[in-house]
Amino acid sequence: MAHIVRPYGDTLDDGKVQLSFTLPVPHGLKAQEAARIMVLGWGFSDCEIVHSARISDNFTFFVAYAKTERGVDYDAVEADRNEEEKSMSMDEVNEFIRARIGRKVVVVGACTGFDAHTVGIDAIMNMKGYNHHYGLERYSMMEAHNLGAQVPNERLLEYAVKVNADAILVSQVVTQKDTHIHNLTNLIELLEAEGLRSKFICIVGGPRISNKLAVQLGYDAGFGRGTYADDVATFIVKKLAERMER
Amino acid sequence: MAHIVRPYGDTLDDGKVQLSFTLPVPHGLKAQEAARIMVLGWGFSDCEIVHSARISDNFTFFVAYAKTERGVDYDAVEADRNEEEKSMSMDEVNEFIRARIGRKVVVVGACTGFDAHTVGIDAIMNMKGYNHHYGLERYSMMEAHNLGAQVPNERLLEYAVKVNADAILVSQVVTQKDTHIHNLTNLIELLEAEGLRSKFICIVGGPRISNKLAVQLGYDAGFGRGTYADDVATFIVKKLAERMER
Amino acid sequence: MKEKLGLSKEKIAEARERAIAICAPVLDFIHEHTSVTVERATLRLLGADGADADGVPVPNLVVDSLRQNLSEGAALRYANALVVKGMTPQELNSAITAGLDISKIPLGDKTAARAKAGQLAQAYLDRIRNNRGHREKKLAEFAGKNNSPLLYLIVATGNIFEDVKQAQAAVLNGADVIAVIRTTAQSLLDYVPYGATTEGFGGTYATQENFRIMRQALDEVGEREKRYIYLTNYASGLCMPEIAAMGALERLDMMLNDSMYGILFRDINMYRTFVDQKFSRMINAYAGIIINTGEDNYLTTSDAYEKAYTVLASQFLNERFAYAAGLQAWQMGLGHAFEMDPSIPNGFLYEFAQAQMAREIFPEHPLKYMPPTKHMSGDIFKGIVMDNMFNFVSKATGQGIHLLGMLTEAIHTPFMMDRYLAVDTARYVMNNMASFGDDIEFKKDGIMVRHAHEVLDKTLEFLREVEKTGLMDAIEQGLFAEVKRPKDGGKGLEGLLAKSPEYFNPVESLLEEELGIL
Amino acid sequence: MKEKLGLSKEKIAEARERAIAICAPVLDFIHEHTSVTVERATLRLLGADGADADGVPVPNLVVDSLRQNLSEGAALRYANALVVKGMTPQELNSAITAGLDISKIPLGDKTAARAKAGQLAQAYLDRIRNNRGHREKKLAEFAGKNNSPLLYLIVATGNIFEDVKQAQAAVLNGADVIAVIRTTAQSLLDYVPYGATTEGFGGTYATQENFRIMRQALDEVGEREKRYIYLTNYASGLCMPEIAAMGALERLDMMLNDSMYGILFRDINMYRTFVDQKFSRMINAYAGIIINTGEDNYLTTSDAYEKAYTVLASQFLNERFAYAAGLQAWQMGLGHAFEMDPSIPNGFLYEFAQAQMAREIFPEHPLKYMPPTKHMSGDIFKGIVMDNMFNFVSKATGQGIHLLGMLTEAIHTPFMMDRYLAVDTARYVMNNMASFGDDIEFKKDGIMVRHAHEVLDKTLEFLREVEKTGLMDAIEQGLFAEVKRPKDGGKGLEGLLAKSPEYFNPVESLLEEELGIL
Ligand code: B12
Ligand code: B12
Ligand SMILES: Cc1ncc(COP(=O)(O)O)c(C=O)c1O
Ligand SMILES: Cc1ncc(COP(=O)(O)O)c(C=O)c1O
Repeated sequence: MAHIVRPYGDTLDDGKVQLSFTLPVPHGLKAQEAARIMVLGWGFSDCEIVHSARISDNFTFFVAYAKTERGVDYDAVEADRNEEEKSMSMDEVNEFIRARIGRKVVVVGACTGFDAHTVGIDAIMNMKGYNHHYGLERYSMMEAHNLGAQVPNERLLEYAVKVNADAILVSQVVTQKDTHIHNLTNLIELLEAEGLRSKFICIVGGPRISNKLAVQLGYDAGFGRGTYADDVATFIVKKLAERMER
Repeated sequence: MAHIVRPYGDTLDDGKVQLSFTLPVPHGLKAQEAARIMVLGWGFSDCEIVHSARISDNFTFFVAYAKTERGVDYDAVEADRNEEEKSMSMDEVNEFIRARIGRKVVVVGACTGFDAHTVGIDAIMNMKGYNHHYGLERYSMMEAHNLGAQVPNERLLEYAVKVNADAILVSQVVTQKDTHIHNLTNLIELLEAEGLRSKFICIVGGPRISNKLAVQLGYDAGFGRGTYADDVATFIVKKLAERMER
Repeated sequence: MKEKLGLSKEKIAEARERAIAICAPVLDFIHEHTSVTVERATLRLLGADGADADGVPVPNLVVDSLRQNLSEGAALRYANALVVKGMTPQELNSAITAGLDISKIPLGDKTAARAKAGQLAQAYLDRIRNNRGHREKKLAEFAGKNNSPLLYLIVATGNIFEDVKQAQAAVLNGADVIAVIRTTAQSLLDYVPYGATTEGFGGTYATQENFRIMRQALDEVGEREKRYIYLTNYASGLCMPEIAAMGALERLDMMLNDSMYGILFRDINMYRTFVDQKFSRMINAYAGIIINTGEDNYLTTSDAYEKAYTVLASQFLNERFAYAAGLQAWQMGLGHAFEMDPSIPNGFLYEFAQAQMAREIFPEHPLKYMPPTKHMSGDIFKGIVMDNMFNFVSKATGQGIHLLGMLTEAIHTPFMMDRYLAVDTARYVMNNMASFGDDIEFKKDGIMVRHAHEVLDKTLEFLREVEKTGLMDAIEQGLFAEVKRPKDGGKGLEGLLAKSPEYFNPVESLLEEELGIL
Repeated sequence: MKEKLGLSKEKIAEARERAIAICAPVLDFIHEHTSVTVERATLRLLGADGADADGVPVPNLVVDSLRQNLSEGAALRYANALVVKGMTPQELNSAITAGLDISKIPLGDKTAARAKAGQLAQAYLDRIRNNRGHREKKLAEFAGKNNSPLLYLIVATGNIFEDVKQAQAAVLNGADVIAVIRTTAQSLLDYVPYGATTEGFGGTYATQENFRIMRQALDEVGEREKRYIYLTNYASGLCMPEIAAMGALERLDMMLNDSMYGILFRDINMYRTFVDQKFSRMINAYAGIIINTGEDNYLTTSDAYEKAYTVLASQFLNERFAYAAGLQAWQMGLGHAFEMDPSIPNGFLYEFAQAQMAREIFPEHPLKYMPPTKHMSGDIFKGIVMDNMFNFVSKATGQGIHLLGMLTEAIHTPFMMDRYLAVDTARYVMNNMASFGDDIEFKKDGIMVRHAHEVLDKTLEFLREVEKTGLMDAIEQGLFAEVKRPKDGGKGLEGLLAKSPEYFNPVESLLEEELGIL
């Protein structure tokens, strides 16, 4: 039984959606009509251009409200990650490691390539953590190495081998022109070239990263906005236990 | 030669569009994925749900950015009204009437049905006008009767016949549940039933009114946001001159 | 809140004296008159309820049939019917909807009928007192949990069941007050529709059943959120007292209830409105309901800078009429609004000054502050920024009831997400600059101080003129809101009656006694 | 702007003394050193330009080949080549790109070479002086047309030709300043790319040709709008002096140019950075360019409430280093930022107090105020409201250079419509509350006053500690920005050289003379 959901304005299934965009055309009634046709072209059954403004001689900004008949079968939607499984707390993770792995888990993290945004990886790794969630450095059963920003993939890999890491954590924040995709792909290629891919749990995080994307690029998992150390730690230790027990 | 235009973010044809909407589903990763699928369903080739928030147990709000390949052939777009024709000023309108019509032009206006929004029709008709554009009452060659708000169609018609009006101006602001459509249609039906439709120039205005809609409903013209008395006056006198000279 | 404007206490006192003088003759007139809706409201507080097959409510059926004797009050005849027929109100209501004309029932023992009426009225007033007690208990239980100012959100789907969803979501987001906007033009109906309704335009019918449904929904979600949620509806219009009665019975907490709104903005006859507002306000006073007045409406048609004084003048009059109906200062949500043209240089300073002025002149009154509406456009991004400036001023000047602006004000009645964004951003700002008002002083003779002084001066001048002219003549001459309303014009005059010497109204008497007013 | 905070003049004066003491030993060190990029900048101001087939710029080719004798300065050898070969700089540059190694050219008449170099330098400085004159003329012609504060907008498409479109649109909307953001990590390149570029990440390469293209575009649209448009780029990094030189030649008006940014935020060696910043700032001083310092960066990684004092301390140091390089107060766009966590109660008051404090302590400095970035989220509606609060504070405290926040800060580099909305809403608010700052006073001992006093006290304490420790050791120990930078660590140390007794640099000498510094 399909459970179709549609956008909601103030009545079930009214299909109301707000849009805004710019067209490279001069401001005026013709521009407004073009914008309206544009919106109808996306399959909206109704569209009001409620605002238009001249940005420059040849660019016009629009705000539109429109109505859609289209829906999504909510039952068929697969979440990017299963949320039912709550992440373990720091203490629970430590306990889990003691019970199931029996030694410290080693993780190496870095913000790679030319990316200099350390705040994200620090939020996951640093002692002090983020939003009242301690970082991995504070986990008594983990050994966490944070290499900081602008780390070349080669150096990260070398370091991971040196400390015999269980997991590699990569942060990527800058996504303009898909620079993160190239950089992330390159790391996996390096690992595979050296026959080391299966040795590490590979994880990537960043505000524009989804689990889907990560898996697609050959990582074990991806974490986006609002991630805490607990989430990553839980993933790592469960995965590790699973591998060890196999 | 088609001149295809597409939404513009920061590069020609990058197709970037902002959307926001609510889905009747609980907040979480599954909701985000449903929203993403929803957006892709409209034919966007790419979509990032950049924000989601719990509105209540069963409603989630989303902000998305997406990319479209679709475009509009700008050359084929027909503006709602021809903008090239600049409206005449008050003095020019008076002059035009003197030269081409030779008597005062009589207009009757009202905000009809249950609609009580007089500000719009007042902006067009009152002496003092709106945004430094005088209203029709100030036009020396016009005789303007403003009947105010919540005027039944029957009374408006009766009055227009009584003063031998050239034009009937209707204002409609409330559009919820298409109440304006019913009300506007009803006026035309009344006019037609009495065989009076061709006697008057019929004009409708309001923030959600377009010329297209007005013509579709059987009016001579429709005026939306940002209309001034000049625009309506110009339309009326030209139309009238045209009819008289035929 | 320390005073910042250095307004003259003498001028403020004089304005209040002018208001007393202006209202006095009108109050005399009110005292001698009743109206069809005052009588219907009275009947409702004796138990008249229900509607016939055509949807005509029992109170209307009764009052229509009693049209000849109405100047004596409807209560006696209704009670007489109960006594003579030995029926309960429920039984009598059914009989009436089935066609019984109680004017045909001979008048029996007047004393018995009066006693019966008094008894019934007392029972209903007790129910209202209990509602008030319940509210006070809950407010004490959840003390400190509401926002300050109270965040007030409207729902307006037209369908009470959709309204409930919208309202509950709003409360989860942080709303303190839910107002169910009324359908277009209900104020012009001379009856109150009956039962749950699902079809309104731009709002939902105010019916007693709709009140009940929403009350229950808000209690539920308030319990969950541990916050008392104020329910609001609109009394103003041709049925002002009846809606007040219904609201009191269903424990509404606020009621739109202005002394002149109907006259000026709905073209309702002025005699009728003055009479109706008094009775409705007495009910609200007794019910512990906070009234909201409609001064904001002045600014939707007039310029907010130039006509600022009309708002203040109206606040003084509304205050005076409210005191005369037994309301306490804490029940007077006097209205004003942030409606200055956004393109005015320093418009923000004038708004700030006006809001501060209202606060200082009416220090114990909750003050209902309305958001930008007139100058909102389809530019939702600029709109939310304008709303932000409004939120800022409201918090900084310590307003009591804060009607949240919607970024889509110029487009449609609020979507659920519009409301969410409104609460979310307001809560951010009001927390982020919570103490700002207390942390600053106004420059002596600065722009804000001078503006407030000027508005007060103009108000005083205006009130003097109105006093000289007389309030009703002033309205007739168009001194208020730039509209002229002839005394004998407007809707509903036919429903006005002079009370006869035998006029009997147990509800009125009990209320006068309880409220200590004459 | 009347003072509102009652800050102690003595404490402020002491802070400046501490800054002088802290910077003195560093300035001594600087005096005795040069670097590869200082030499390359010097060469550029003698005419060295162009790049070889691999894209290596002529100044780099020259400096690399002179590596052995570089402590004597590169100018002599470049001039020597011109004299010996009898070539124009253009001819010599072509020869060099074709493979000529000028270190191989025997040293001829030293006096002639020195004279030649002096002459060339003078011609370039004249060109820079002309640029300055042109700017001053245009500013006088269009006086009163810019916004106050100056509205500063970034473009960052990566493609200079797209940047031009974005920039021109921004100007039409109301921008006064256009900053072309640099591509990721250009600051770590030890050369400046050559020519027009169309491929950057998160920004566009800073090249002289790109400067020229944008300058022309802005002059064009400025002429049309009758407003002088300030062009801004980034000097900081391994090529700070060269970019300053290029900017001076192409009439840039502002330059990101911090004394410690490279050390702390890009891990560039500290000796190198200190030497480079001085020379680059001398060029900016002479060119009449306003520098922007980077204190805002402290707050992207540290908490804006707790670490407010690090911003003020850095402002004092930046000011001191700037004076030492010949900059005037009006050229010092000292940085700070609105980066408080939006969920902090009264966070707005702390921001207001800090902005006011900066204004009062640096009254003649234009002050560059940065918008919320760290706490922006994908909620663009809340984002635009946060930006609004920032715009409010900036106007109310009289900041000089206002970097407009983008509602999409957390999502992507600005779209054209994001920029439009930013300007549009800022102009609304800044007009609507234009005089607010002047119209209020701060409560004595209120939250804002106390906060500013506290920040000043902590700053003083901190500066005392840094003085005791020594600036370089303090950096090494992580006292700034919570990062530790070893003296001999970081990038670019290999490009640092002690000047030999024969050191010759006509540009430096002329600048020192013109600026009246040693
Ligand atoms: C602070 C900041 C900076 C600081 C960085 C300081 C530092 N040491 O990190 C400075 C000023 C240096 C900077 C510079 C630049 N920045 Co910046 N910056 C930001 C800003 C304001 C905040 C980022 C941040 O700290 N977020 C807070 C952290 C906690 O969130 P997070 O990174 O998302 O991390 C969380 C999750 O994503 C996840 N996560 C992240 N990493 C990882 C890793 C793992 C393994 C896991 C499990 C999870 C995880 O967990 C974290 C906690 O929940 C953003 C805008 C914004 N508001 O987001 C722009 C932003 C990221 N920057 C941007 C740009 C373009 C730049 C520059 C390239 C600009 C330029 N041309 O100079 C430079 C270059 C830097 C470089 N070489 O990379 C753009 C990126 C656009 C894009 N999508 O490509 C943004 C979005 C701003 C914008 N709108 O233009 N920036
Ligand atoms: C002021 C106002 C009121 C005032 C009206 C006072 C008055 N005397 O007019 C009051 C407070 C009474 C009011 C009441 C209501 N309002 Co009202 N109101 C507004 C408000 C804030 C401004 C409207 C306005 O004055 N605009 C200024 C004028 C100049 O613009 P305009 O009308 O568009 O007119 C221009 C053009 O459209 C055109 N034009 C208009 N008419 C004509 C006619 C002709 C012939 C021509 C040529 C041109 C023309 O020219 C004009 C000048 O350029 C809008 C929100 C907004 N910001 O737009 C809501 C709004 C219109 N109201 C709304 C609603 C729902 C109501 C109520 C129904 C609410 C309720 N349930 O009680 C009531 C009922 C009123 C009724 N019975 O109709 C909704 C309508 C939603 C919809 N699309 O259906 C709006 C959009 C608010 C909202 N978001 O909910 N309102
Ligand atoms: C005091 C008051 N009463 C009633 C209303 C609305 O009532 P109606 O539109 O049903 O007349 C308003 C509208 O804003 C008001 O201010
Ligand atoms: C002073 C200063 N210089 C330079 C930059 C940026 O330079 P880059 O990212 O190229 O190192 C910044 C960034 O904000 C800055 O504040």
